Amino acid sequence: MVPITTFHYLVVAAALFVLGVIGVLTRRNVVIVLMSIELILNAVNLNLVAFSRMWGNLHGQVFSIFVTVDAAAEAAVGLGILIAFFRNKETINVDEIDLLKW
Amino acid sequence: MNPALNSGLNSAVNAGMAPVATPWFFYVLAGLAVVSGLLVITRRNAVHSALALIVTLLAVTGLYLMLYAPFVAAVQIFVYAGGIMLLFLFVIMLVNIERSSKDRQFNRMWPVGLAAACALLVLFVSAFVKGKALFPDRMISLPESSNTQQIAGMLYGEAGKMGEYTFAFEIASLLLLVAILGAVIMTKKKI
Amino acid sequence: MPNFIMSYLNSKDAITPGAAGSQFWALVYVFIIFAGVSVAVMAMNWLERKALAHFQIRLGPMRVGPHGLLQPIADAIKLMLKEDIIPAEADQFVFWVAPLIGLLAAFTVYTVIPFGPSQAVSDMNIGILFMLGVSSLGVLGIVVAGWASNSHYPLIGALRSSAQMVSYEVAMGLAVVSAILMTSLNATGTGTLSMIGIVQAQQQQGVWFIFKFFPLGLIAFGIFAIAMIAETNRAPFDMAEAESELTAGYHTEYSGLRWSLFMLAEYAAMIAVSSIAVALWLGGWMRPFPNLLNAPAWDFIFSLFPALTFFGLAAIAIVGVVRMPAHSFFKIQRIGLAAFAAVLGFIALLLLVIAVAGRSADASVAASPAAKFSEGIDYVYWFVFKVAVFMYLFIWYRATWPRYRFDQLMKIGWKVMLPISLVVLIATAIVGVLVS
Amino acid sequence: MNDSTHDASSRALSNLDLETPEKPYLDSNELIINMGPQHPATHGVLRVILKLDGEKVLGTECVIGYLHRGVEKIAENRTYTMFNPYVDRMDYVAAVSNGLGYCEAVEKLMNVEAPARAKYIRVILTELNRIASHQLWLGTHALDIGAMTPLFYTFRDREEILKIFEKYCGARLTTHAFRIGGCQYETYAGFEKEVKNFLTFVAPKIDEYEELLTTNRIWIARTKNVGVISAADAIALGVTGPVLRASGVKWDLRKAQPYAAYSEFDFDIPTGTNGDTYDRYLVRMAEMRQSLRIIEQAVNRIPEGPIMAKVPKIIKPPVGEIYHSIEAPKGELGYFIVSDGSTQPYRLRVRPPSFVNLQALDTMVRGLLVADVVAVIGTIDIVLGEVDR
Repeated sequence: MVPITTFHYLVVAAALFVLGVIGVLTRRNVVIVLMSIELILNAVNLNLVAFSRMWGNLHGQVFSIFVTVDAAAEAAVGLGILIAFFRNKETINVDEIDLLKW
Repeated sequence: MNPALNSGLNSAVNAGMAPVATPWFFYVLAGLAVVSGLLVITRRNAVHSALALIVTLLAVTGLYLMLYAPFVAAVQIFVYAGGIMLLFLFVIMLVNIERSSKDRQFNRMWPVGLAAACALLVLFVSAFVKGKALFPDRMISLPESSNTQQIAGMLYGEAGKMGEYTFAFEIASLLLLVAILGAVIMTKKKI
Repeated sequence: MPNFIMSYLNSKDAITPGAAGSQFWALVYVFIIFAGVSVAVMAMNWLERKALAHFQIRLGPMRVGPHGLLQPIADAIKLMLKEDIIPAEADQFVFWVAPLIGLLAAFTVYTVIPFGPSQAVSDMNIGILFMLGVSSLGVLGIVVAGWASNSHYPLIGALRSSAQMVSYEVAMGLAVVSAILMTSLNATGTGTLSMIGIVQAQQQQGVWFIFKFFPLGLIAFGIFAIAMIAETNRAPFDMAEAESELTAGYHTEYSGLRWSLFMLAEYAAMIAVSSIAVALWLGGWMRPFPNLLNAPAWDFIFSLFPALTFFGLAAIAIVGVVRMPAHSFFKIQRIGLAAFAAVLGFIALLLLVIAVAGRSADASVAASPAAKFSEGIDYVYWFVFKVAVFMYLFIWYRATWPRYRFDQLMKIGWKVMLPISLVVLIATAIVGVLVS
Repeated sequence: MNDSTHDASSRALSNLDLETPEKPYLDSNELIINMGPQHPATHGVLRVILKLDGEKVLGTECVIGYLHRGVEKIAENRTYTMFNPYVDRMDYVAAVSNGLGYCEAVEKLMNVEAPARAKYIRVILTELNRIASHQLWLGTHALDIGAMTPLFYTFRDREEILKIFEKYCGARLTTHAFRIGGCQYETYAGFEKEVKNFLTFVAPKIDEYEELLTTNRIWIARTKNVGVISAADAIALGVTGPVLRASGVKWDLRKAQPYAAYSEFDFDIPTGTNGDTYDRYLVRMAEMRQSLRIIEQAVNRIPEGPIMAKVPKIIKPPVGEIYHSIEAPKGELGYFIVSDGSTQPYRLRVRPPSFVNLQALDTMVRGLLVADVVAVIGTIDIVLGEVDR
């Protein structure tokens, strides 16, 4: 069996990244769009950790922690906006969210 | 690296950890991650998507453990699976998904989006094919048992010195604070 | 004997199978723990019903087996045979998977619980983070169950419990951090997140962390002890399944086996969080005064405790046999209880023999398998004993206190527990710096 | 969530007054949930439709009638004597009080007065029944708030009262203890002694309940300032009994319009100040102690003599109407009887305290949380048999 190298991890990360991008670009449901963004961030994290392993230092892992922080902040604000929007327009479809001001 | 920490246990760790990280684990976890990632973006029901995303996150956590990054794995479980996903589920319950799951699921420009994503995929593939030689096939064994201490050293500083990322870390805490305030202001009915 | 069995047994250092890379023994430990926890949950079920009944001047289960000893088994069989109802409007798949999430989360935690220095499946470098993280996954099961039932009461229960768990996790985490800070008060100045390492740090510093920096350790422990009740949805914080308000909360629509899985998960989670408290503050597997009374004689005396406990239980069972009414109706029950007493007595004798064989003053015995085994039994005994005290407290709380209201619960979590735990954390850090 | 299942209740909701001080910001956050008729905390088959914003109660609508048996209509088809046992089935936890009210109303209509000894026996049994009723209330109310244990303590002690009832008249719950004109049965041998024993037995037990609850932080947090009703509101809604007295109104029919032998006894009327759930709890606890005082005096002074007045075999009250009310454990229990001179009442109307007090539920719970609704239903102390009749 082929030993697992950094390349394998990069392929998995690329697949997750593309799936996330597809989700962001095609889905209407905001919640799922936000989840797709989490998918993208996870792919990035996986890359960072794999590179950290490859170079034998921990900068990649530290960076992935920062990305996680960012993901948490993004999820909190994104879902907050979503709830505020849902209250006003009763919809969670992105293509109906087309007014800058309510 | 702290020599005191390597006493006794460490040799056993390095000797014994290797057989656990077999290729089979990798393929199972990677397959799980990709399949459930696919489910995330295709399910009608947002709760199903969220559950699939949790599976993806846990699979990626397994990959982290295989990469000898236990602290990142713990953060992943703690923050992502326990915190952020709970938030998602909470919000899904608050908003009425009954209607939106009966709606059209993909927007009108989905062919364009799909094409763009495919272009991205092609880009990735070509980069990987062309640049495979650039990635050294090495996997440097990181000391797992002191992983947390080293990360802490980089984030908080060690032995009186500021760490490399201390300032960035403080900024990150500010970001979180702003995010908390933003979320509260956004969702509160009356402030 | 195959090598993969013996290599771990013959290893010189006391390490966990996970750390030794011995999959076989890791699997054995997993099975032992799984069986042990399942039995413990059954015993806890019986004990809770009995103790609660005696608090409330009732007798509790008395019919199935002597003093209702077989009641949990009867209940389990009944629940398994019951019709499995999934409401028509429920989300079938999610409804099906929800109890499993809770159960998996509750049982995964046990991989890092340190029953002894080598009596754990694995000594994870991030043990305590792993435990807190995985046990926080359990709430997903509750939330998803409440949503999938497609009914109002379960939904409210799910929302309540998710908000409650998220709030109390913060205070709980901060209390845990202050205990972890205490582990770093050694020569090297580095702490540890490993569960075994935390207990060993208490051993090295010669004090349980509950008494460290009095009263800081005590306050942190108190916060954890309160937060863990909220985390496991037990009275007086049983908002999520408040019977009189939400009929049964998140598991209103569940029945039969699925419902029993929820119960199993709840009790397993109770044991798990109690284990965290024991490992972090109460010295884990250590017997009382391991540093003060460290003469071999004391070692021997303390190693008799497991046997004495079982003798005590057997004596109680014998009292039960004697006091049973002399009617022919009770004949079978009496025989059963006598047999139970005999089994307990036999276990006690076995433990006594092991203790005597393993702890003799003879130096040649010290490295023998008997000594190792005897030590292991001691470690597990003291750990389980401490956890059992917590289990009893859980029952006691339930019998004594009314239920908090949801907003009061949140107020306590955010406005009382969080500031106190922050202050304790900072104070612990300051005192720790001053001391070292 | 799927709201289509609640279309059935929309009719009931149409008269639900939703003009709340704070207009809800988001309609989709409003939840309409159905509490009961099968719910552990509604004390029977009460159905409360709650309109919630999150967990906050915006309005309630009580739906009653699940236990309706047409007691008042039955009365029109039974003779006065035959109807007597039926009243026990209204407030079945305080059956003796129901019987007392009915018998006294008919006696008043007939211008008959029960003999002194009968009156004393009536007082003793009624007050015992008041304690039993309050004990049952305390146990279930505490259970609603989450304290399991008091329920069993109160049931243990209530058992002693039921034993006395059983010995006296053969029944424990629906006693049918009194007859029109007095009492059917003479007290059994040792009655006084047993009642006195009970008094010494139960006084420390009441302290025991208080020990568990009165100073309990959680109990106070759950009951203080919950379900507040002002004296004016209470009077306007016709609320009576401990609920009214907890709001600070000193109104007790035993003092205000003494019936039976109550004018001869010395006792206080405990009142509250805030009109919240905690005050109602304290008032009822104090009432139990006052009942003990009354029973003690009655047992010590119980006169000798006949227990039945001269009442014709066939009761035919003169044409006329009468309203007579007594202080039942839950409040004013009134009987309005119209007689056309025949052996059956022309019309009989019961004023049940639970039914009237239940009206105050909506006033009490607006703006509180779901958990408080449970506490308030408990504190009003309703018995659905009486609400629905």
